[in-house]
Amino acid sequence: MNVKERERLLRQMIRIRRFEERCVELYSDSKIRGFMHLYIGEEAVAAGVLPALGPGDAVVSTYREHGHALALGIPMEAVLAEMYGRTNGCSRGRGGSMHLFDAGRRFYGGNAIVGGGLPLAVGLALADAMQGKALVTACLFGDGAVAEGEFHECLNLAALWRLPVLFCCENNFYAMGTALRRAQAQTDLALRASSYGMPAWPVDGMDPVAVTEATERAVESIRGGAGPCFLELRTYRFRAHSMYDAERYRAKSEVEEWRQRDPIPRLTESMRNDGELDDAALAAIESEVEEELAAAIAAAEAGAPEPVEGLTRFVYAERRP
Amino acid sequence: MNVKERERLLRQMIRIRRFEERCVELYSDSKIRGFMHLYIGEEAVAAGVLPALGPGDAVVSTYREHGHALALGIPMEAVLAEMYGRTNGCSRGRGGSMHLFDAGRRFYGGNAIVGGGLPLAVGLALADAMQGKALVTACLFGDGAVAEGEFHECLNLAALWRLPVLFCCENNFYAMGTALRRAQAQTDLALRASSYGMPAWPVDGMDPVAVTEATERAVESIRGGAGPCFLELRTYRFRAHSMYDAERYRAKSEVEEWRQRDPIPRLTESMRNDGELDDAALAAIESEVEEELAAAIAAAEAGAPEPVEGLTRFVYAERRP
Amino acid sequence: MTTTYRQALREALREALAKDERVFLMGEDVGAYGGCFGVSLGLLEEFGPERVLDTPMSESAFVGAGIGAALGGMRPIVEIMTVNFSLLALDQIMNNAATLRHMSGGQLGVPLVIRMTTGAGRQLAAQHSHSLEGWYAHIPGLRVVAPATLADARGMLWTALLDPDPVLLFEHGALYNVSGELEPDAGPVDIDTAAIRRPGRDATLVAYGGTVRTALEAAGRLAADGIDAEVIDLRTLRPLDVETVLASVRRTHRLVVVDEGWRTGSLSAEISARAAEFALYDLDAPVERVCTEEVPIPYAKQLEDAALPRADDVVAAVRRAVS
Amino acid sequence: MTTTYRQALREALREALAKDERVFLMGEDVGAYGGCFGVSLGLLEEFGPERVLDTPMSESAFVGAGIGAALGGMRPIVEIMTVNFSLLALDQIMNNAATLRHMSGGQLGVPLVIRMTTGAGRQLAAQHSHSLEGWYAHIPGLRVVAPATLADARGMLWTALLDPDPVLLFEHGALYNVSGELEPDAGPVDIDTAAIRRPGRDATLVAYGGTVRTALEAAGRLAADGIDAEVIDLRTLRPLDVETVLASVRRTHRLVVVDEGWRTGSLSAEISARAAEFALYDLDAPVERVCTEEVPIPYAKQLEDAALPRADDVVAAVRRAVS
Ligand SMILES: Cc1ncc(C[n+]2csc(CCOP(=O)(O)OP(=O)(O)O)c2C)c(N)n1
Ligand SMILES: Cc1ncc(C[n+]2csc(CCOP(=O)(O)OP(=O)(O)O)c2C)c(N)n1
Ligand SMILES: [Mg+2]
Ligand SMILES: [Mg+2]
Repeated sequence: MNVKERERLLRQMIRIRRFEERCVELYSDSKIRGFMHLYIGEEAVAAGVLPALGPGDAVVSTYREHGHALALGIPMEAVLAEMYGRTNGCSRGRGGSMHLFDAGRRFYGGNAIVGGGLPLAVGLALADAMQGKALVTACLFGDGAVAEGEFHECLNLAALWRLPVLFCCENNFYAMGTALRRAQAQTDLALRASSYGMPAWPVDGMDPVAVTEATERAVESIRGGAGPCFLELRTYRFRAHSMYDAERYRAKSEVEEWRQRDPIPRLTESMRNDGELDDAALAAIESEVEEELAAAIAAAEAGAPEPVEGLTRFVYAERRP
Repeated sequence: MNVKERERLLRQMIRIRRFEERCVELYSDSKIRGFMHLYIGEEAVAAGVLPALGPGDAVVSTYREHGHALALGIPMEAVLAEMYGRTNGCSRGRGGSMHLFDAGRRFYGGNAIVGGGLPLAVGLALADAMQGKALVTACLFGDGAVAEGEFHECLNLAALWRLPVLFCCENNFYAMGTALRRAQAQTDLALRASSYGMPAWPVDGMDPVAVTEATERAVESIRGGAGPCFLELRTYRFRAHSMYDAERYRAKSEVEEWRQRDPIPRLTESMRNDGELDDAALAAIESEVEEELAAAIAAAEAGAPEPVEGLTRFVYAERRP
Repeated sequence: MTTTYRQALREALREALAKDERVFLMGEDVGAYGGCFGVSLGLLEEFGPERVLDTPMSESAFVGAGIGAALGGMRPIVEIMTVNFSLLALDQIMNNAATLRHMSGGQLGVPLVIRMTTGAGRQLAAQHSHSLEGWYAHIPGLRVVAPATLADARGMLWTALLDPDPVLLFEHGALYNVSGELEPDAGPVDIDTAAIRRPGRDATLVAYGGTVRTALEAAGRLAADGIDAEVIDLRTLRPLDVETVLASVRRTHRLVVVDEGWRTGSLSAEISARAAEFALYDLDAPVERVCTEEVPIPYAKQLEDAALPRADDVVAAVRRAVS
Repeated sequence: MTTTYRQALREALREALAKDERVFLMGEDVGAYGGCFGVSLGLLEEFGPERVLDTPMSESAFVGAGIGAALGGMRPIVEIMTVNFSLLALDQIMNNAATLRHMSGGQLGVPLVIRMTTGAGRQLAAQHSHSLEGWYAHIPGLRVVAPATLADARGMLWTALLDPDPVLLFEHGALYNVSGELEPDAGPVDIDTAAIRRPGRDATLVAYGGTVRTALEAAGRLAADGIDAEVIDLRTLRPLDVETVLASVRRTHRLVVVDEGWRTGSLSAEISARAAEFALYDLDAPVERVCTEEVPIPYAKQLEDAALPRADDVVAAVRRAVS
């Protein structure tokens, strides 16, 4: 991978990280409310997967989707304004952190029912295929979703009908407080997926380069008409499941071990060693991100609240034939 | 397998076959109503599986369960009276053909939601295990159920918790009009099951001896504490899915081919060839079955209808502490 | 033209598939089998497997896939064999189909039609006899319709397909074989209003789907005794056309609601509640509800009959109301 | 003794686990995590993994397994994190838990308790803010209870566990942190009757679960203006103790129902319908319902607040009723 591409990955990961670090503060200040799930530690997945999709490809995500939304190109201010609950938010303040949407970019949420996004992805892929479009739908979900019946139904259906779905399992080894080994009889999730008759393989989800390459390979295969693929992206969340969580279910040492694999310092070091990055370049990235963030906060703060009179808008279409 | 055992298998299969043949007539006479699903062609499975269970073992079944109920030992008259909707039916006429129950024999239905019985079986096995009883719960279901999310959730849960469940998939290659290959990306169901980390193997479901042996082996393993097992019992239904069905979805020739493997003539011939059965013995079986059937019909006809005044009985327990 | 409810539904499907190439039909056994109740018989042969898709038994996945396909620009018709199995897809219907437009701040829409058979009366016992339309009528974001006549069976589908929002279409299982006359040029009908199926002065009988016939039968019998009952077919269960009901109550001053759902919490409660809110002073008698008894539907015929709302019960209720 | 709703629920769980070895607790994150809302914190440590079972995310399987375990002689307490996810287990609850006794002609029973959090008010948006107790109250074969007070949070569980039939226990998410005084010897309470939380002469306010506080707050404000509202906490949503409600209406002649469900088809409709059937002539004003607006609950605070029933709305409704 060339310098430019690696720099792009690094920039994207830093962007997501700094965004969420700031979100923590904003949450403490009660600017952001409700449930908020941080992606910190998992940035390599978003940075690798989303940009590897092509124009027009669709994305279905979960409630832990800030990183996905940003990496796909939804403006940071639209994401943050959403978390503020403002009209200029990407869901007009009606969705919040768990329900980011962008129809134009084909980002179909932001789904807070675990497993609930998979059928949507199957259907989007079906629609694209029926319309003869050579598009891929990427569906991101966690290891927890693998236990849900919908996972099974959807993998089978996609494989049976050879639909262009890229199943991206973000395996961070925990579903809330439940370790994968306490939730799955067979913890090799790629193996499980391959039993449905689709190519499936594990990927180092702490390495954005590996994620990019795996995604590119999978997307190529899918776009070629070979049917769905499954990537098990092994990663880790460094923070609590959501904002309140005593993390009684895992050892501090385990978290520490994974922190050693933090993709941001890892890529930074590697680029430095290869002479691809110096202090000035890194500082430039950080300051650009800081600027973007400041602008996003300003935009979110300036955003108008949705008027209460419009409460029942968007329940049904405003125009019917 | 010795003569006695083979004769027992033959007798059981004939008993189930003759019972259902008569049910067809009774259905035409409107004595039996609602949905009725015939087991004709699949008798080797019931004859092999049910008697191989031990005393106290539990059974969870489907709506195609006449054979299971009879093979477990629920009196034929109780089964038939149920289909007549009479008070002496095994569910007091409230269940009908699809909902046979016998709490004393631990026959927990009779479930008409495809896949809906699997969680019950997992729970029964859990209860037995928690109470330190070395019992097995056999759960019978069709190939159609394998597509349902509950299948997946339950196989995982049983394997994860190493519960004493015997999963018996009666693969008759059709779910109503949907051929297995049009429903499953991976049609080797035993392989699919083994991906959950449990022993699973295919069995010739047209051969009651093979079914018996497979069940015994599985039950032994489960009772020994090794966790669940999965049997894929490959069989075929000779008749329509339920009483009305034009069978547009399969070729007559396919049905004919499978009829060649009808377990009843097959075992009859084999026993004759081995000198284990002569015309007289066969006639004796047939006439004993005929007698049992006549008595069952008489009992069903004589059964009282449940009084309408008691309509809302059994919605809640009659006594609460 | 003499036709049946089943044929009218099939004609509607055929028209939709022919008229709009974004329309496809998907569900368990809709193709090779011809539909579990024969509604889609012949459509696979006519339109091919790209337009008529048999699915595995995966209610959640294929209903959700219908939602996804609607988001993706198609106009899917998803058949769930019966309302009983729709529970397995309820999360998708509630949390995605009904909710995506609002959650996305109006960016998305789910133009999807979900058809299912509902109701009891054929001795199918507790797990196959539910009437849960009332539950779906509780969910903001959905439209819920229940064709009770041949014309509605023929005409509601196309209107539903034109709707930018998800529409659930409930076909009562006991109606499939009902036959009658249908105009040869019968076409789309509105899905917004209730219909007065029989005008009357003495009492308002509200019904929908399978109970419209029960109400009409009762009205016929009452007429013989000089009691002139008006029969309203709700047609659309969400949003409710309450105005038609209230206007009738203001004329008749008596309200009897017939509903095949279990009494407590059935749609009949909502109808009654609306009257208690908006027409209280017009009521000259307590509202009567004729519903299904609060019991899982039993198999035995005499028990099932006793559990379901019968014309006799409706007659008795109207008599009480006018007495 | 000062305690919280959460602690009272935990104490009840602890007592049940200690008293009856057939009792066990099962659900997502009830063990190692301590319960998603901290209710079961410490119970894994106290009773061990055989009595407190963390399950995979498989709502249908583990709820159904609870039903099976109840059939098998145990007394399971199954926790579904929130009512929102219970849709995934609804088939098991409806078609097995509620139905097996009847379908089997009385041979089987399902002595199971299912606990879940319900309600909105914490900016959790459309998929995490449902109030579907009313749906469950529609199902024959179930009992449905909603503790609104510390004493009920402490006392309903044990009574529910003694019941031979499935009991669903709805905990309102906004109540967990509510603290107050609880008798040190607080114990089991009945789960059959509604309770008058505030006697009054001028109007009957019916509420349950999370809306009881709203109703009491409104009653307090009204009292300042000389309007004396009676507040009834339904406590048990199925079967309904309608007699307590009707008796009150017969005294006050006004009925206002507060319900966090979406208006159409919520439990409030049933309460209103019962009044229209059995107390019509006692009503001196149209029944008022203060419910959630018919909209998927939005995230933004001002929108969520506007969507939910507020004390202001209740005050206004009572004023209309007494004017
Ligand atoms: C169907 C359902 N059940 C339970 C929950 C509550 N819940 C929210 S996130 C979560 C854990 C999900 O874990 P995983 O899929 O691994 O995603 P992660 O949070 O690790 O990214 C749970 C149990 C839910 N949202 N949906
Ligand atoms: C959840 C659910 N969906 C649909 C049905 C309708 N239905 C009844 S039997 C059946 C086919 C089941 O096939 P399989 O599991 O292979 O059993 P078989 O009938 O072949 O014995 C279908 C679709 C149902 N009962 N339950
Ligand atoms: Mg995870
Ligand atoms: Mg089959």
